[in-house]
Amino acid sequence: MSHLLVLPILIPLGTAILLLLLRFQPMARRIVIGLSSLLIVAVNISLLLKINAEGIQSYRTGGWAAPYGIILVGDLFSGILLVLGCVIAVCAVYYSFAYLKTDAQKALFHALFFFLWAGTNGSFLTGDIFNLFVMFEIVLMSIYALLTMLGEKKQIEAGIKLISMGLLSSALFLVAVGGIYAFAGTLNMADLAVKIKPHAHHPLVSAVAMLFIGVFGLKAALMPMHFWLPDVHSSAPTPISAMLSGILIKVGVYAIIRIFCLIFVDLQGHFQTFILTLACITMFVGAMGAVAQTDLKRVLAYSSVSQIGYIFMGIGFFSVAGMGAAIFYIISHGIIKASLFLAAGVLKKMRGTMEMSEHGNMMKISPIFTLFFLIGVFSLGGIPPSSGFFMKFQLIKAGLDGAFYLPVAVALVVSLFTLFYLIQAWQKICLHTQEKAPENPLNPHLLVPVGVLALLALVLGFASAPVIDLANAASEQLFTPELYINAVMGKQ
Amino acid sequence: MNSLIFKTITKVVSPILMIFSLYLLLRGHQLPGGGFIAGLMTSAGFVMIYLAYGCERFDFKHRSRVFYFMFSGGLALSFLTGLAGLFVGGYFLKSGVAHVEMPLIHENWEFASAAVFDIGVYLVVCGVCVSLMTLLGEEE
Amino acid sequence: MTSILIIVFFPFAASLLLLLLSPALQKINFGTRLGWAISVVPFTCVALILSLLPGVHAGGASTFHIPWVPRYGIELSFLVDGLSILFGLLISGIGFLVVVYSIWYLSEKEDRLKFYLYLMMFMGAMLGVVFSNNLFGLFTFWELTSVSSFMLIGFWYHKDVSRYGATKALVITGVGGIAMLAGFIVLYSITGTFDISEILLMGDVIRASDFYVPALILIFLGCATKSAQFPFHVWLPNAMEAPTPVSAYLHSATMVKAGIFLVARLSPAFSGTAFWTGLVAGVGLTTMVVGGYMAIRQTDLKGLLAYSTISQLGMIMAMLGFGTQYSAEAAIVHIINHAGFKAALFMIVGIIDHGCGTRDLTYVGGLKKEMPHSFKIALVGCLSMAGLPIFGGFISKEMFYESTLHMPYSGFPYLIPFIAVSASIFTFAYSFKFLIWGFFYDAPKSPPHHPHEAPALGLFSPALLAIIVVLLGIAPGFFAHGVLELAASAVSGKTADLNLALWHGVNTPLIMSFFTVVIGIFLFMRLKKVVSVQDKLSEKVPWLSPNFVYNKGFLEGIPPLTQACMRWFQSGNLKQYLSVIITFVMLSTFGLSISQGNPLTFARLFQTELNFVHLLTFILLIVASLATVCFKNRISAILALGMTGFLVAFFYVLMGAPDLALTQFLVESVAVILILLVFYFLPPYFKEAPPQRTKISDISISVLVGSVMTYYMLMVMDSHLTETIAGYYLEVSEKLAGGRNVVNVVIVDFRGLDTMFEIAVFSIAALGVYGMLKLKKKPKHISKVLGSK
Amino acid sequence: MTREMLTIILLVLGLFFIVTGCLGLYRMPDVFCRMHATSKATTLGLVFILMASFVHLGFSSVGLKAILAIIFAFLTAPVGAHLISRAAYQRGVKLHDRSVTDALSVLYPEKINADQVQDKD
Amino acid sequence: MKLLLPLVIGVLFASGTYLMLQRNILKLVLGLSLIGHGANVVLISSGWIGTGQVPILGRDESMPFVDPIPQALVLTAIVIGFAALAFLLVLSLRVYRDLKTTDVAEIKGQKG
Amino acid sequence: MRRHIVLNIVLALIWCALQEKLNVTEFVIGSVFGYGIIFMLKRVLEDEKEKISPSQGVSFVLFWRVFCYFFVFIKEMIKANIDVVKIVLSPKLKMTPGIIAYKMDVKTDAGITLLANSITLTPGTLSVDISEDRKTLYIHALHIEDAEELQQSIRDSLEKHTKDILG
Amino acid sequence: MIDLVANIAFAILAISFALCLYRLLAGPTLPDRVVAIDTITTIIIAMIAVYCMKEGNAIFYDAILVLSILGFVGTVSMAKFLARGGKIFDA
Ligand code: NA
Ligand code: NA
Repeated sequence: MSHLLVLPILIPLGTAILLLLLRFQPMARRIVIGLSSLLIVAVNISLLLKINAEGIQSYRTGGWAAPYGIILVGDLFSGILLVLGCVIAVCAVYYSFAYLKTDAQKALFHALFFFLWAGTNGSFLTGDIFNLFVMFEIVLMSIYALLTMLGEKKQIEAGIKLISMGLLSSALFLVAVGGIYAFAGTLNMADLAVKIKPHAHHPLVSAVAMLFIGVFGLKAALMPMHFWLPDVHSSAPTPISAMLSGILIKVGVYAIIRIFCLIFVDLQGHFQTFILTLACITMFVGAMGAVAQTDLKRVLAYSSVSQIGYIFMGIGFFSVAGMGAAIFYIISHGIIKASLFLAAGVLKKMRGTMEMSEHGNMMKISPIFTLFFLIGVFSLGGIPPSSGFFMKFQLIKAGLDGAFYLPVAVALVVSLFTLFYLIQAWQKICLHTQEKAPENPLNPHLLVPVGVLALLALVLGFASAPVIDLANAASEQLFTPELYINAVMGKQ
Repeated sequence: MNSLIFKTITKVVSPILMIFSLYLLLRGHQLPGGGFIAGLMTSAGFVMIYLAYGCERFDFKHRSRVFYFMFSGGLALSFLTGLAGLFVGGYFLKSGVAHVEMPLIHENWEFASAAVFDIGVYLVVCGVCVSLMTLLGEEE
Repeated sequence: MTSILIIVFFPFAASLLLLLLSPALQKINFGTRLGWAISVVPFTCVALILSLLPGVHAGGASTFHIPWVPRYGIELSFLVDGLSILFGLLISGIGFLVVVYSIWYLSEKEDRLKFYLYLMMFMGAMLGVVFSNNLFGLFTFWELTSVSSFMLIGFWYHKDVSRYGATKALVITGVGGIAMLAGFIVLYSITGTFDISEILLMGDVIRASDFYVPALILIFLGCATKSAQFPFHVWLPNAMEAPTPVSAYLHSATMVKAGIFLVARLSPAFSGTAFWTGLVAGVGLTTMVVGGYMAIRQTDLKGLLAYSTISQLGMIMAMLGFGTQYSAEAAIVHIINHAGFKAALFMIVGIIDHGCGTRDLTYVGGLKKEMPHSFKIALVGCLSMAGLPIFGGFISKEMFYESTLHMPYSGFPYLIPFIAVSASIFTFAYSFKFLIWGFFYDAPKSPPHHPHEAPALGLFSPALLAIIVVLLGIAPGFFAHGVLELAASAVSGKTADLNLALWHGVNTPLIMSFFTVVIGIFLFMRLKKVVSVQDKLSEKVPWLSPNFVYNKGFLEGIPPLTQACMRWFQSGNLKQYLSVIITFVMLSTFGLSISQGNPLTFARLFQTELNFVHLLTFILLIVASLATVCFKNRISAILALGMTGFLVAFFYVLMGAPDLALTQFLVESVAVILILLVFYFLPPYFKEAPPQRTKISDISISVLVGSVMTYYMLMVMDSHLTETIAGYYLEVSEKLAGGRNVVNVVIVDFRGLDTMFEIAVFSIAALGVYGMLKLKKKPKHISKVLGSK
Repeated sequence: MTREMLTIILLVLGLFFIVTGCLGLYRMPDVFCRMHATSKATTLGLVFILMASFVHLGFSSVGLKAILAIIFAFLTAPVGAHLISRAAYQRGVKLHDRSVTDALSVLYPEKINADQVQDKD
Repeated sequence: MKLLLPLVIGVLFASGTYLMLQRNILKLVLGLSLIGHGANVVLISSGWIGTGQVPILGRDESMPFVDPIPQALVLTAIVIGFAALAFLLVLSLRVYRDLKTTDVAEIKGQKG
Repeated sequence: MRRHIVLNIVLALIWCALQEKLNVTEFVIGSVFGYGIIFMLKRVLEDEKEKISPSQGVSFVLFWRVFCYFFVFIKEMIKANIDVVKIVLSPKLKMTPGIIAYKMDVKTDAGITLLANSITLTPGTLSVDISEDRKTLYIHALHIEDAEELQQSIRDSLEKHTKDILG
Repeated sequence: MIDLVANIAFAILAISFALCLYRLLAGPTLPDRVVAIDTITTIIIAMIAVYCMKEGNAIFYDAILVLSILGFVGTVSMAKFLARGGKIFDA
């Protein structure tokens, strides 16, 4: 048993606590943040490599065996998300130093950020349904706090919406956990899978599954539970917007995939039409919303809704190819969208607004920004050879293979709109002439993470084969739940 | 001007409340109680003091840093207990029970690491509740 | 085979080099030297492509692979055959001429660096398209052409029209690209490969497949949008906002020919069915007519050439659609003809624009005297375009007529030739309009500045093209045996034997040509009148134009429509959001559950013991929670909530949960105090009188939620499946964890991780509250509570 | 047996006083009078019930906790009544019509009197 | 009286929902608290298999114990719910201060 | 200081009682906790105004006086409850309520508190407020036939004993 | 025996509860409602005590202690809120 599996939770949690204690030592905090960020990246990558080499890993917290203690489980899917999360998080942390103004803000922000990170990693690793609830809560609570800490009017407005829906969803989560515990008498997800298997078509199981879709769908901004997203993503401090769109909405997606590939395997057919319908609506409405916006961050926020629809479409195919496509989509979209949000933050710093009509001239002011932004735009638009192309390609291929023509058609139409609204936004910001000079100069420190993520999106396109293979391997693993169950329940 | 009667009663009740909360904390592993309950109980005691004497008498405003480090320290304590489990017991949060022969009184005392964890919980709950009160009370 | 890599990637490398060196280059004044340096790239490509020619002559096609995503058979692989060589030569050859022309054309103040960067990227992408042997490599380069042409068209991005044109091109070709991608995937599902050379051998399989029609339609959508076929042609005229060298390059030989290329490339696999002919030829002929009809209306010379290009592309498409060996040959011949004269004419327009400051025929006229050299070149170009003898255009037009006469699957044998002739009449008319109006007639208004001829550097490229056009007419055999035959056989799939000649004797095509010229002259004479009729028509029925659909429907229609929809849907009203969410979740929970069957049996439901205390508690709970709702006064509501909480705690007592009861009592009291603290700041409930309608909907949503939860809970209470894991905890918690209070042991030991994070959540709440209350205030104040030193 | 009898007697007494107190809460004319009922009768009732449980469960299991609870009850119930009545008076809750004197009015000449009109807060 | 419990939960959820849908932000807070109570009751009832004794060992082993797991879960849920409630309360304070309203319908934020 | 020691001992005893073990170990632990609590709440435990300590120390006399007070209190309490029962159960709620002012002799915080609480718990009276100068206690009474008589009865029974204990 | 008595006790306590509930709902003033809640707390304490007797189990006695103190704190804060127009943390 190696401790590698628990480190992605321990390090950020310990860092957060340390940052709280180092409240009055800005320099020490800076060092701690730097070191532990790098450490987390190293740990997450080596964990992914280990899982890839040795198969699914499990860890007994407190030394209690499954199903009695809380088991941490790392399979390829969670490993991939851990790595994706840490890439985005490192960029967001770096960005935040230049983005935030006072030391008081930074002290609070970074402590909360590392709590958030710990919760995110925990959500990906936990093998216990109630622990997942707790992890979700830590994620949510950190988001509430990070969203409202700067106290802008829009943030307060978004905050009240998010927290109301968040509390509602937490209650529903508890209701669902209650139902499933009453039914199967256990909380460990692998054990639940075993216990529920013979009774998969009991009405209670379907009800619980649907409640979980409601709860996780709210986190993932699946229509019609997406209402919070545009406001929250557009008003949150930019590093948090990047985290939200890049990785945090994927926590919900992850959870849905996990339960439907482990606990409710036999309900896949029962839920397929439902999920695909929601996915199509999400794709379409998100894109429509994005077309309607005049505020760049809101364009990106609606775009995230739309892209979540794509991911759910991949899930809804319930095939290895579809799930592999969805996983690759998660990776690719995470990086691209984080880059775009961070780019939007650069603009916000320059002019203090996100209204696109107030911006312009970026081609003259900073060609390099224009380029990074454009890479993001074309990647998300699905132009090859960027990774965005492969994410859409795989999805469409999986859909056509499974004979889901209608969703594929919707996806194709929507992807046109995606390209359209992104190009429009890019033009308005980079090409249009703008009389007013920016209030602040462009901060090159802010540009670094934008560029890193944009280039990563490109690299992910050029060297997509290993990542695609990894995503598909993860998908195959997901469709062989016995592996997971054995790793948890078998010899440990 | 707050009621004199209430203030006097607070002087009597709040120390009892505190010692009762410590009792609940330390026996939580065996009987109802534990970190949450005790922490909330202690904060109820502080609330009572706040209600009776306002911010000034106990000087909540200037002690807010104490409560801040109370909850961060509590978090650190729980976390370190977990880490100790990792280094000593082989798993994160692995608990251990030690039986120690106490000097002078020659009794065999049982120390559970989970109790230390619970004390961390206690500190967090208490620190957070009082911080919340202070923050809001100060607004008032 | 490394030369193919150089051919494709040399332009990209040049482009990348420019990008990387741009900070350094920006500082030095490179003048025209950059252009000359860049011209090496296309020149090298031409040379290398020519060096490949003997190999193709000798052994046919050859391929070269670089793996990319082996899982899906996606790779960069290249196919060298006649077709790709022909297009490669066009792209790099005309590319070279355009670069040379641009050295003259681009003034000092233009951003030449960026221009060449985009141009090289575009050239690389085009070469990639034509040499690709993998549908995905092709698609990649295809999309890259869209992107780089977007940059080139929007080169003068500060102009609204430039951005409009660039976006339009990108959106429309983007639509096609997406469709094409889907088409490729459908094709893959038929053939199981993305390898073009393999696909080309599987024509029978493809045509027999159920997915033949969708695959064809989807792929053809891509080709049609790229090659500006009706009704997707609308982007092309607006793309004329690009600098003239770009227009000359993109709209003569390259970008617009990409669609043609792909149709030609895939025709061995797809052609030969009635559907193919109907679709491709139908669209092509329509485009040809529409393009010609529009071209004669134009007064802007570039606009005229743009519509002419559309028309000509339609013609080529039609020829490919006919699907015969002869028509394929004709298409190939016309591709090279059109590239030649159209590039030359575009460059002339650039010279005129330069010389007069405008290119509008309202201002420009009678240039024969001031621009004698340009006039000669224009003469060659226009006559070739009009399809008059001794020029290449004549040969290919004759071949076109010939092929219309022998096309298969034609239900109306005379219809197609008739359409061909009428379209060619337009061609004749606008060619003459260009020539006569531009160089002979005087314009009604005078241009901004006095016309002057371009220097030799500017005239070099068009002149060279004009010479080629003439050579194509008088010595077609040289070209035919050099490369056209190879290309034609790649298209038709059979060995082609081109016997090109100006004079075939008096045959039907010649008679058709005769009528074309006669009616063409007549039309040209009546041009002004015809144009005024056209103007009236388009005024009366504006919606007939695809442009109208794009502008009013797409650009101006969709954003307001979506805005209106989103304002209604995403109204910002929390209440609406919550109602939608909870209603949705509850309804679908019920629906998806009940569709699995009804788990409840009434007999079992009532087999429960009656506990008096429980009954009492439940009734009180119901009353308390209803009281919370009913109170009009907030303090009373708080009191009722507190009572609910205490009753819930008492319920925990009944459930045998002392820890819970204690916690609930404590939490409830502290919560009440917190609420009161906050209430101090807030005003009492306002006098709200919700409209009856909202009240009813609120009540019905609440009742829905309540009933679904009741149903859910009935299920839960009725379906305990197995032993729970609780037994283990009860057994070991004293032995292994040293605690008798199992709940506490579970919390701090078995599920310690939960608790660890739970206290973190608790701390985060405090931090969040601190942030909300303190961070926004004056810095002085911050230092007091938790603040900095 | 005596223990059980004692328990039951104490319990009945306790219940009696609690019911009386609540009845007083129900019947009395104004908040001050109502508080008379609750502060005395209910507290005593609770004390009796606690004593009953003390007797029933024995010193070993309930021990000092029952006594502590009784002390708490005696300490807190009157303070609570005092604070509420004071609050009521300060808010301007009027005394019942039959009231003969109001010595406290000198302390609070300007009463808010809001509570009389409506149950505002 | 097991049958009545689902009804109680239904009422808790229904009244919570109704309050949540009102326009006053305080009612929103109250409604969400009620829903939270409802959820906790569902969770604790999931271990209800009849009568049992308090899960504290070492006293009387004759009767079966009630299930301790739901209790532990509810305990966690209560604490988390309390934290969230505190946060929501302060947030509503901020809403009133910054937006000068307690009417949820006026907290439009951004439309569309 | 002396009071703190007394309080510390009381807390230690309460701790022992809660632990249900009366031995040296528990007592020491209890006093350590007690000391911690007293140290923490030092400022709270201070008196409101200048220190007016109870006049006598811990002695047998005090215990006797406490006993006396307790006896009187219980007696009055039972009377009070019978009184309340009578009123509540009487069909017509016979009473003449009102608020009277009562001049106190007790000076200490503890004394005033004890008196006020006792008054609340005894027949027909309820302490509503104390004047700013801590001399007047405002009492709500159910039966005010004669205010003087009522005041005198309080002075004789409850306040005398209260004064005996807490000055 | 004690079981029966306890059930009767519960019934009687429920009646008392109902009386308090009436006062809570009917008011008419806020202090009335606060008194009602205070009394309800007392009744719940009594109910727990009776429940302890019925079950013969002192495990819930702590709840009695906690509730008696917490109920007091709640009542005080409510009273202060009413008295001072909302300021409850005011000396
Ligand atoms: Na506990
Ligand atoms: Na707790």
